[in-house]
Amino acid sequence: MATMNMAQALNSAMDTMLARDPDVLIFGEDVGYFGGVFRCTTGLQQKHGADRVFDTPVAEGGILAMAVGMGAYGLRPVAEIQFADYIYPAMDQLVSEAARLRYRSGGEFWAPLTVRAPCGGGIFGGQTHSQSPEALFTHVCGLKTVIPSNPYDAKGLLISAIEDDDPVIFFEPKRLYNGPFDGHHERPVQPWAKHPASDVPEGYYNVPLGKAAVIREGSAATVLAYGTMVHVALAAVEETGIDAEVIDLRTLLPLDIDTIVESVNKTGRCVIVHEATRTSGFGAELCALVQEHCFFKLEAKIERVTGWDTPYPLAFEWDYFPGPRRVAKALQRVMEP
Amino acid sequence: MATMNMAQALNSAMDTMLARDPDVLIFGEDVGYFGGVFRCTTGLQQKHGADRVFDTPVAEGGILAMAVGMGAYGLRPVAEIQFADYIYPAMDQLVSEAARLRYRSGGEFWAPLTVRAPCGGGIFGGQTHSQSPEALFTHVCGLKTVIPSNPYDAKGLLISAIEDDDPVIFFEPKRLYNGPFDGHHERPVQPWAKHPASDVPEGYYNVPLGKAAVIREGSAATVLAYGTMVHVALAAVEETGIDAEVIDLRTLLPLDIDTIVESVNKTGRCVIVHEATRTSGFGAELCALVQEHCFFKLEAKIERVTGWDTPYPLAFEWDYFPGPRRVAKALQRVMEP
Amino acid sequence: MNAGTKEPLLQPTLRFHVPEPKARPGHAPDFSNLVLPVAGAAPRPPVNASAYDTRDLAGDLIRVLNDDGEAVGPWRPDIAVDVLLRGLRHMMLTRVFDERMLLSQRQGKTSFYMQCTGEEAVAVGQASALDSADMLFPTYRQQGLLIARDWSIVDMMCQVFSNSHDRMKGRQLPVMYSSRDANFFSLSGNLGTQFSQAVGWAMASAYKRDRRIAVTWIGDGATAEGDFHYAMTSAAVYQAPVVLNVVNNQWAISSYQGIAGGEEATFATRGVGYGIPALRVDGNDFLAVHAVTRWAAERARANLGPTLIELVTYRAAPHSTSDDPSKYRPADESSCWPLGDPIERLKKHLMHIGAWTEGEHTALREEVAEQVRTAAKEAESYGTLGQGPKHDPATMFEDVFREMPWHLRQQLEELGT
Amino acid sequence: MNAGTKEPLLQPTLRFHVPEPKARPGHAPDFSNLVLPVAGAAPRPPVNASAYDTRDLAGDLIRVLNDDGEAVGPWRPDIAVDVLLRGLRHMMLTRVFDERMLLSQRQGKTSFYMQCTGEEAVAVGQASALDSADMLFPTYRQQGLLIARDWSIVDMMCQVFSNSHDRMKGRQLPVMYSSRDANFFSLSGNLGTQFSQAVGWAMASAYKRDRRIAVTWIGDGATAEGDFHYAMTSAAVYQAPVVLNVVNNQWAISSYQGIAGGEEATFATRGVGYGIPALRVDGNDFLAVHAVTRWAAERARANLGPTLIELVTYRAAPHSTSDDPSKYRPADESSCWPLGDPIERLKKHLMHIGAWTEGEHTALREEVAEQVRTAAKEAESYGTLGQGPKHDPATMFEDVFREMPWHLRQQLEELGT
Ligand SMILES: Cc1ncc(C[n+]2csc(CCOP(=O)(O)OP(=O)(O)O)c2C)c(N)n1
Ligand SMILES: Cc1ncc(C[n+]2csc(CCOP(=O)(O)OP(=O)(O)O)c2C)c(N)n1
Ligand SMILES: [Mg+2]
Ligand SMILES: [Mg+2]
Repeated sequence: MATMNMAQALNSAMDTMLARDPDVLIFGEDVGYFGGVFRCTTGLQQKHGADRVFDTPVAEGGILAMAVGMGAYGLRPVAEIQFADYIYPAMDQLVSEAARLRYRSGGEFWAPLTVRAPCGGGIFGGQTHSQSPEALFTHVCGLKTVIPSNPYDAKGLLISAIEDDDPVIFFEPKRLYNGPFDGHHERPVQPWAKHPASDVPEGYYNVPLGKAAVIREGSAATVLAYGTMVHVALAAVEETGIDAEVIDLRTLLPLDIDTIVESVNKTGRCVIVHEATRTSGFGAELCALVQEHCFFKLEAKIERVTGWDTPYPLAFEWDYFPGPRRVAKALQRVMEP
Repeated sequence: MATMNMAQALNSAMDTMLARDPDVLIFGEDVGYFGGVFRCTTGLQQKHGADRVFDTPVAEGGILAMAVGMGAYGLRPVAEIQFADYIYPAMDQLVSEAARLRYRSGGEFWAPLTVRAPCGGGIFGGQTHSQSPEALFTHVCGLKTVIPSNPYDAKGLLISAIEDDDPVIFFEPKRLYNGPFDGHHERPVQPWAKHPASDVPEGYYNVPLGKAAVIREGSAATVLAYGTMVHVALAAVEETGIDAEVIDLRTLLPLDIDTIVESVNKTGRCVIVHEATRTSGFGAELCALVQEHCFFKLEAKIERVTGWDTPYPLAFEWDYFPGPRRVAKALQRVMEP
Repeated sequence: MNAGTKEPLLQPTLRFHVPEPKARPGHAPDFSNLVLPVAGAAPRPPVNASAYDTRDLAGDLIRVLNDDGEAVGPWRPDIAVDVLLRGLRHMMLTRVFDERMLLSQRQGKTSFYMQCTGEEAVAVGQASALDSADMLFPTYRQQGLLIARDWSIVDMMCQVFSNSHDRMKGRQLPVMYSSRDANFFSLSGNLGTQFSQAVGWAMASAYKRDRRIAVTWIGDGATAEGDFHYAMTSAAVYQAPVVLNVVNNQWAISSYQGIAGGEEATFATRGVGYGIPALRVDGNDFLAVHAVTRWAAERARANLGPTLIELVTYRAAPHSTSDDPSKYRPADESSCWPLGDPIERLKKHLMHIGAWTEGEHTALREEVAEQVRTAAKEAESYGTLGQGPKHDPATMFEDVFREMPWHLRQQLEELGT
Repeated sequence: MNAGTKEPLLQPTLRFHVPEPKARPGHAPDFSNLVLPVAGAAPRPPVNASAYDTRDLAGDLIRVLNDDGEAVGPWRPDIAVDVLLRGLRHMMLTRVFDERMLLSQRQGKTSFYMQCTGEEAVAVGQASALDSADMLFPTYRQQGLLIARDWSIVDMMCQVFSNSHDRMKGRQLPVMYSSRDANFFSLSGNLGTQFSQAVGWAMASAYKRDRRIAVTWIGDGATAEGDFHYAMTSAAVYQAPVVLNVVNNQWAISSYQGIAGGEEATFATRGVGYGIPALRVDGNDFLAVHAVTRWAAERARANLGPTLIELVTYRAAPHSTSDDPSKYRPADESSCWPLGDPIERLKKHLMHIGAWTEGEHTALREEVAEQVRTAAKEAESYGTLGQGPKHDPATMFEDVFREMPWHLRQQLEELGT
């Protein structure tokens, strides 16, 4: 066991997999000698060699095309997209290729790639360093989408993603790299070291894809969240004193529907939280599924607390960010009789 | 007035706008001399000249980049993407550029482009000539998304889209180009000529964006549909004998929420139909909105009838297509007491 | 107006240019833009040539067969007669296969088909210069690769018919083959994507200290896609063992190659721009195609890096069964194509060297026709799109993921009801 | 294993190559790969030259200023002294502006900043050769364009501070300027997109029989994006009146230009591959930069089509305030850059021709420093990101669409509560 922040835990996951499986390669813009703009790949090139961890041209489409080709050969490529906001040039290789290869070839070829990309706001990154585009990928059949909320899960989920034979989009909430941010930007930054999930085994382990975690048990309402919003939700629950159950989805697709349904059937109330823009966000799908599965148990309308349907505005980051105050209000609304 | 099928109505819209506004240019793969693979631009180059209607390199990203640049100059570019399935290489220009230009420049520049793309299945096009990716664009703030269901609306909406100062993604259900297909693929093809919406004015008119149409009034349930599914929904309503209200959304974003809420508040039951894959499809957003706005009026869970979460399989097109039988079942389910 | 300040200047007003082919329907075909050097004239640099060394070749046209069917010049390959005879057979088989599938489409046995008529020397000639273990990342117009690798044409037909024996389980558009056993990568409907993937595969092969190179194809039209650029950049940067082929068949559906930028510089010249050695070859000259491909494959195998090859040919058939080229090009353009028919040209060469006779040719034609007839009969017995056995619709939910998640299992159940 | 049949052959096993810069931290800087021809040596073709005519120039380096500060050779521009003096002032102003904004970032007045130190001759020199009505599609490292167009530096600072006078209403990352009045297109955070858009703008200008050309910039790293390829293809096909500039400042964050393919062929050579005339120029030589830009602009204005220019320079500062280059390149690499400092070189030339003195230079430095100080004071009075007035957060909902739709009005209300 070691104490790791999320960037270190991700580094450790890649280090572990590089050592364990010679078919794992890691590449992306600035990930080689330098170790990545968020330092997640620090030291890996030096340790494992430049043919296993290397820089790529600044061409996200080219990076993922390379990954698909390598995957078809039989390797397990792990590609970094420097910011989730820069994944769009690679959209065709993801949607038309990685996601479809196994299907269209009748199972002959597949693309077991992992795409890591920092997502989310809270670092004054402005509209092109703050996006959370996860919903787009959940609409593309054939892709798995994962978003961890803490160092332990981050390492375990990333190892599962690398070992998975399907393409996995792995979003890393960049505001969580260094600490469990709960949305109280005005308060001093908390380091991961004080959080139990920073206890991370140094070697191999995994956290399975497709399994949510009940982070806080409760009976009054259910909060569905992932990534940074898990911590925001916990803060809101604390502050309202409402005995809500907080579920960290961890994997958006395939979704752990059972855990969700069980909880909402118990509480009868549901708040969905994400940082992404609201319209057609993943919260819409969650809302649809909850009402499909729990219709007769629902005692209040399902609330969505999300980023606004605007780009992420630099100077108004904290007006945009769906912080604990907004989550708390939604919790209070669903509790209204 | 003339009788037009949908391809002719779209052609007429472009012809009208080319004649009316010298700033309208039309381009895309094969749209020039040849007139487009679905013949929607037939004769336009010959009539308006090769500097107004022209072929482009096979590069969807390049096409939309060109359109953004032209839009910034002050033109009204109308770009064709040959199939909606091929829009992904242009994703970055749409999401990061067209959708964001007005916002990021504080209103100094904007991209008043219209992107036409045939969508949907039913022509044995297989997985790369059948997709309905509209939900992706509804998640991107700054884009408008339109899908017509008949010749009259197609022309009027396309004219509105071209005149609109925001970027509009205009999806054309290709199965509707020649006739009002209701999903009964085993029956003889109906031409538009027999349908009242094939009466199309030859000159200028418009159908406003953001306004749905109540295609059939009813009191028992509400069916929300767009594009081809409007006709499928009507067939299902006919066949079940359930007195459902059928709403043709026409514009997905901005959505005509008032028409939807009024109807569901009246009927208390709602079925949402689309051809796109289900998970995180636009039906999810509709479902979320309906439950947010009509929670206490809902008497049954909202049903979604959609394409399956798989690629569109060539030989099993009719097993994939959400036809009248499936819509009828959903209608019957929501009517269960 | 949505534009900046406008200050009139003294320069002429600006114009842009929309390229137009020299002939449209109703005009006489005109290929005067195509410069045809005599066969044998192009020099052959050593395989360790630099991109700079090839810059003239990239604008030129490497030809081996002269008008008499004689193989001449430094690119004349050292090639066994039976390789040529196999090539002839495979080209003829490819053409007859195409004809039969076209007929099947007209008969409703499939919904769609794409021929490669007139371009057979590209796939068949290139395959003849590669190892069977080399991995191919083709477009939909290189069915000749499978045929040249003696892949079962029954299997190919089953794919075209989407029948019960279709290994793609009825999912894919006809002609979108995949054959792992033939080292033929799954075809995509999205243009260009395979070009950049091939570089990744080649890098993987190199990483594993393997000996298999990757070979990929793209159409003149699709070179405009980003993937072309990604492939060129990454192949150059990582010096990947890959052969990159542009099949310039003059047309991209209704757009002639000028719309892809082919009139400003040859497609081969693009390669030089990235520092990739590049050759431009008469794509209807089996011997020249074989020779340049062997040169490029040797380079790749010797860790000398990628090569770009432009194969100049002509799409004699419609783009697909959905297309009618008489709408956009002279009806007789195909018959005026200056580089002729690859099958006729190889036949002439073989007769010139005394290895072939008219009689043998007629017999071979009958033989491949019979082979195709028999295969079609068998394939049809497994069903066609129009009728007969198919896979179970339930298979539609398989292979989306390696294991079926709950939501697909649920949808599979919904389908059942 | 997810791969095809494997047949071991006799060839050597394959390898791929990962380019590495010649020096990393702890090593002595090494620019021996940069071939430096003497100033004045490169020929100057007529403006109607073809791409083919420029193929040697694309690999060469056009230089005008020699080591003595003398302007020599055929590219020596016919340029008035006051244009040079303006250029000097603008470069110095740009540098001081950068220094001040860097300081402001350290003081928490903004969250982020990007300098163009060492590259000032690119933006300022090019602007000096363009008409003010020409439309610019720059990257984030051409702030010198706004300064050379005498755009208000107070306005620029307001953007950097995201304050109440920021015309981008606090929405954009600092340095992502937009100025319609200066014909300076809104900067994007996504690399490369402006390059292809510029071609569309140029086509629009041509369509309207306007006289304004478009000019665009991209970094060496970003040339790998698809948009570079789209721009090159469409500029060549439509012969658009556009000047396409690659700023090769040797680095893309931590990746040196070899990772973008700069070691296999110069970036200018890419242009020749598309049939676009291309020039490679000493980007720290104000006169050479002015001369090639004027050549390219003349071509565009005369409807002779696009030009690609590679400007060879060096990113002397960190990539941005978030970057620490000592982690990936020798700390003293910048001071060893063989093409020197563009400001010093122009100063030397002006002194060489007797148009400038050390005293005047010192006075000018003080003058621009004062100008920046005064501007900063004014800008800060309108607020900074750290404190003071800002736009109303409610403005966040404006300009997503031209008119605010119901769902944004509703969200605006939600924000209010
Ligand atoms: C990304 C994408 N865009 C557009 C298409 C539609 N399309 C199919 S084939 C074709 C023309 C391709 O021409 P070319 O690359 O020259 O190949 P050829 O058909 O001549 O062999 C087009 C535009 C597509 N399949 N994929
Ligand atoms: C599409 C996209 N991918 C990645 C990035 C992250 N990024 C910002 S600047 C940069 C390096 C660009 O280098 P270069 O083009 O050489 O320009 P320079 O910074 O040297 O001026 C990268 C990778 C981005 N902004 N956009
Ligand atoms: Mg072609
Ligand atoms: Mg750079």
